Amino acid sequence: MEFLVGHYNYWVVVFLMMLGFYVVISRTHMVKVLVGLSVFQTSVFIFYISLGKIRGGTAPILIDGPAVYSNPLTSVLILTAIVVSIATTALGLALVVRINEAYGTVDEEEIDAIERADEAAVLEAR
Amino acid sequence: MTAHLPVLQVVIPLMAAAVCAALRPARVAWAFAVLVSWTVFVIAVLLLREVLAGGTISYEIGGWAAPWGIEYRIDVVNAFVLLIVSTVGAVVLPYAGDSVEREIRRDQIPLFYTAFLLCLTGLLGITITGDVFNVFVFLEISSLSTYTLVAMGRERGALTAAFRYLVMGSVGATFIVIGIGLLYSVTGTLNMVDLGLRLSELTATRTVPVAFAFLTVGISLKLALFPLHLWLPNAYAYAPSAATAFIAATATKVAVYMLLRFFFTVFGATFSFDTMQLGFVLLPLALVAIFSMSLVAIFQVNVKRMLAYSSLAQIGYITLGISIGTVTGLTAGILHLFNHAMMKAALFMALGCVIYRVGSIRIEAFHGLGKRMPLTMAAFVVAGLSLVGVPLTVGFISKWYLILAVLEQGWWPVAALVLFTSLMALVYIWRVVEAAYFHPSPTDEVAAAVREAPLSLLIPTWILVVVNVYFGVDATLTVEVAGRAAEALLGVPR
Amino acid sequence: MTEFVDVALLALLAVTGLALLKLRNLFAVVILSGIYSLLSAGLFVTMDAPDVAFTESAVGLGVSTVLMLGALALVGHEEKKPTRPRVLPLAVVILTGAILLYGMADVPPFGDPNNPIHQHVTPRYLEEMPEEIEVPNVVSAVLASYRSYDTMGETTVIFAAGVGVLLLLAGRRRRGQDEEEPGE
Amino acid sequence: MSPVTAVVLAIVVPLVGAVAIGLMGEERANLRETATLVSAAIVFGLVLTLTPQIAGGARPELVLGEPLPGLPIAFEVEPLGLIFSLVASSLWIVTSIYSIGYMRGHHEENQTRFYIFFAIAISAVMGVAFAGNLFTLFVFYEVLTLSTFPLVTHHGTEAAKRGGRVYLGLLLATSIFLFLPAVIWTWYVAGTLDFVPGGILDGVLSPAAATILLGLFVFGIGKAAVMPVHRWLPAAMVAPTPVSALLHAVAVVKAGVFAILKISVYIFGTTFLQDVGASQIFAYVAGATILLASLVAFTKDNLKARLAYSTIGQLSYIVLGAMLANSYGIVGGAMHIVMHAFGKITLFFGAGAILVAAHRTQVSQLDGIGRMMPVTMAAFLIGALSITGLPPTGGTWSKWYLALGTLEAGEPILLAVLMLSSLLNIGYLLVIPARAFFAPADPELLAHPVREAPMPILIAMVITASVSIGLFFFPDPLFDLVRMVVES
Repeated sequence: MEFLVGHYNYWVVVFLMMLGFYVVISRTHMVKVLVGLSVFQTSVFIFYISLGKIRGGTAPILIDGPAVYSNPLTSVLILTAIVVSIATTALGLALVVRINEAYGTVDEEEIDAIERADEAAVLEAR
Repeated sequence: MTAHLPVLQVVIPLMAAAVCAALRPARVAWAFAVLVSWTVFVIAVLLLREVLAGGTISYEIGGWAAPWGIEYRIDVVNAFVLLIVSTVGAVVLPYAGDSVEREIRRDQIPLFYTAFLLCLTGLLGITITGDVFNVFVFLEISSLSTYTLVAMGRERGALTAAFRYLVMGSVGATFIVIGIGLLYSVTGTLNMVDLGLRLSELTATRTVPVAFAFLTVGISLKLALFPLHLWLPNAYAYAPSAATAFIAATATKVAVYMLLRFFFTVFGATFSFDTMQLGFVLLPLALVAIFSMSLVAIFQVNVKRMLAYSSLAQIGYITLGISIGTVTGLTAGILHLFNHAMMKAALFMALGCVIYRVGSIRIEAFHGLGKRMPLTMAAFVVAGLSLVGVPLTVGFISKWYLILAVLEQGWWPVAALVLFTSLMALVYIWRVVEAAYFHPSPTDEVAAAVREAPLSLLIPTWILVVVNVYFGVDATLTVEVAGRAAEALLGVPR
Repeated sequence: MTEFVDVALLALLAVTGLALLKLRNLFAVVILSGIYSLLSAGLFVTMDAPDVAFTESAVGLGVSTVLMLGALALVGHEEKKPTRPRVLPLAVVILTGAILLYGMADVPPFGDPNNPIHQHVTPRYLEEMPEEIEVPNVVSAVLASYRSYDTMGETTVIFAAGVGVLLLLAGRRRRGQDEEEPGE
Repeated sequence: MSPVTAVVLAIVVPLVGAVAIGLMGEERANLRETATLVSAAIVFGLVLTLTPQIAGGARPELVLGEPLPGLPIAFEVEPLGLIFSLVASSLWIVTSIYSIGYMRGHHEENQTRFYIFFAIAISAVMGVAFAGNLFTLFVFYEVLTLSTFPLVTHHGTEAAKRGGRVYLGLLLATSIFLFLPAVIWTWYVAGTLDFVPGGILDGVLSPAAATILLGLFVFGIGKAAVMPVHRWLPAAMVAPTPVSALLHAVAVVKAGVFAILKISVYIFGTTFLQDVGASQIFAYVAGATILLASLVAFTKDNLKARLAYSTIGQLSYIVLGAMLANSYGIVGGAMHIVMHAFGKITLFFGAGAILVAAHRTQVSQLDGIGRMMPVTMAAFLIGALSITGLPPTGGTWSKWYLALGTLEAGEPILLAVLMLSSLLNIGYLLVIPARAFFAPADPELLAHPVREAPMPILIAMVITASVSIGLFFFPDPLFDLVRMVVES
């Protein structure tokens, strides 16, 4: 019981991560894939921050007098990671917009079909 | 000044990237990027010399002592990889000048070079750092700029290739972050050496093997190790010529380096090979990659994609060397990092010359090029022979060590497979040679106008061709460095 | 109390995630992902990471949602029913999740002050920070000092993404105006 | 000049010659051909200066570089290599003279490229001949394969492409797949690849392993054309005739059998081979190749194809000599390198002369042609006699020693093979000049009489035919050199 409770955060975090991961690898709409990626990454952030928490601690902002501070380093790392995540999303969305212009769709299956048709046409022309 | 070389190695291209974005016209941005790449190359040479003479360099960024601050730690292994990356950069950027003007719209060129320099920065940053989270940050710098470079290809396929690469790359990076988090949770540190120390003291925990698995899978995605390779062929095939030459020769090499660093420095050879039985996992994957990718390469009609599949097979060779886990095996793997970088960059640059003049790299586009572009095709042939592993080229040296390492284990069938796949390489290189030398050129006016590529493209290509031959005739330097790197990783005293 | 909020927020996150997986109207999906960010920001607050919570809500809820909605406006917002079989992705995810659960079991228990990460490296930040740097917020202080190099890298990541977006989208605007090909 | 300098120059001069040829180009054809001849003469002169010193016991050594730690590119001249280099360099001169007549008479394209790669191939041959260790030999062996490839595919036609594909594919495949592992294995067990009299493998390999390793060498050295790795040789017949002469008499095939001889003597050591009996099975493989190749030769009406199969059989004589692993066998094999070289090149020159002068390629078209081309056919006769092993030609001696070798090894079956093969040789080779002189001329030939080929071609043929005869009367210098190999 102690074990289950003591790891509650981690169990849920694994579920959340896998949820995001599943969206990434199973969906075909590119925006949805990016949403999945962002869910996946956000869940990893939760994992890190969970690691840093100390029961009964406070945020690592120094105050006078005795206090237990939660881990500042995980926050530092995740601040960086959040920014990286949004940068990836932004670039991904820019690509999606361009892909939509080039193919008229952002569905991976439809794009696959178009590319196969292109390739077949080239081979035909030989 | 020399004391700060480690940080300059990364900060110079980083700052230069920002400057480059503001430079106009395109030629100025290019000249500036070339200058930067040469500076970076010189620094890498100086660092390697220093490491070879004086041993490992530790540099504390901002003066904050490790493991509290971020440490740059350079031993023979990453000094060698730094040299590989910067050499390729220093040769490909001069080449890029004319090639990029043909393939990228003029007003976008300064930003293209910015992305190029950022990619260089990221790769160097991953290689040089001694902090696992810093690896992730620089990994993302290199990845995001690589996605951009790939997306700049002329065909629309470049966009989807870049998107798929972005998704797979981000999944890989996230796996790496999970792995780092797990390691951090049980050790409390991010410094590689500190991690190695603390992990070795740790009693059995299930977290470490899982962290190991996540890091391995995450890096293998970046490495395009079979079966995680699906993003690579299109990314290489659609990227602009100069970008392909650079990325193909460096990105996967740096990923291999990450793998080595985690396996040997962080987890330790004993854990990686005895506890995790890494050899048993990597070996079959490497063998399947070598064989199946060589086979697929034979049937490609797009020569660039053919070489991309060939790269996947070559990654298999490198992983094979690593999976053996002996000094000879690692030497073979590390040696092939350098050798493969040189031959693949040369090959892709030769293809870039063909694109420059002919505009296509389908196999039919090569008809008659043996006569029309003799120097380009000669470069392709020599680098191709190196890929096959013909004596007096670097490819032969790699193969020699790889087979020696395999034979030390008594793995005859593996040696046979390595040799057999060399012949498969001969077949796919041969298809191009046959198209270039035995098919008459098409008779239309467009084909008649095809001339030899300009010297600005030929000279850098031939520099690499000469490197392929030079280090094939006298490999003492590369073998020595690779051997020392292998020993450093395995902790064998010299 | 905190424990209760923690459990509740995590449960809500799981529900949001599932809804987001199921829905095929992508506007709704994007809104849900914003909610997901908001919930996780709440969680960060309960776990003593206000800086992260602030950034997550600004970036995850704000910037990201705006960008996604903008993109959706351009590319259409209805997800097709996929024809691809999902057995392989599901198998991959279950396997990965199982491995991860296995590893999580030995992650030091949640909130225990004796965990290695609270014993090594960070104590120095907390103890010596007042002397070394005079900023009460240890997170900002570490960001700006010990790990300032990561912060510089992070800025560079943004720059790299910016360069990429500019190259991709600036090219789009011009291409509409003239079909000039490069290098002619 | 010190012997070491001569060794280096013998390898470098052809390369310099290649550059000079390239600089002259198609526009200055006379100067270009002069460059070829001058280089050839210099190389032959250099090898000649080495001869008395090697015969006197000197073994000049030299290390050029070290591609792999412990594996230098090194040269050491010993009698076997000297013999090979003498053959190659002297025949380069003759082939060059012949080529001038042939290429011009046949109006070939890309003559400059032809001469360039020819010179590079000769350089590689010198490297093979003087190789001081197995690694060096392997490297130059591969260079030879690659540099002769453009020669084989000289015409660039569909047929040339097909032939070239087989040529390169088979030679590279065998060398990468069998020869290279054999080299690495040797290095792995012996720790060295140096050529040492008496061999380096004694005591480090079990009999079974030695047999497998020897097999890797015998079949891996595809240039020796032991069946079933002989297919490249007929395929290479698409090349211009001087190339066939180079491939079949001088450079490529001889590099193969030379390597096998060298490996038996200096890597395995004849004593070791005899002790473990590793080579017996390959002696039989060689014997089988001799007979099969002769039988196939019978069926070929195309003159060059028939000569090609003849070559396959003759090469296996040398392989057989090496595999007998006794002194008679080695002497016979080494001498046959020389005898076959001069005999076979004469035959190819003859084939080329007929092609240039009469535009005929089939054996059945040659009835009566001897009366119109008497010099050509006389030379052809002498070449055929030497290949068959009949007096007054040099081939007599080498076959004699090979026969002695089979007796010493106690292999009467192989002796019978040699005898039978000689009979077959008469049947498919000697019959050609016989019919050319005595059979009634075919009507078409009478309608369009032909004359002798151009003078350079005739000169070349007369020289090689004379040498074949000379070797019958004066075999001693050669014999003395060869004996040093087995006595060392």
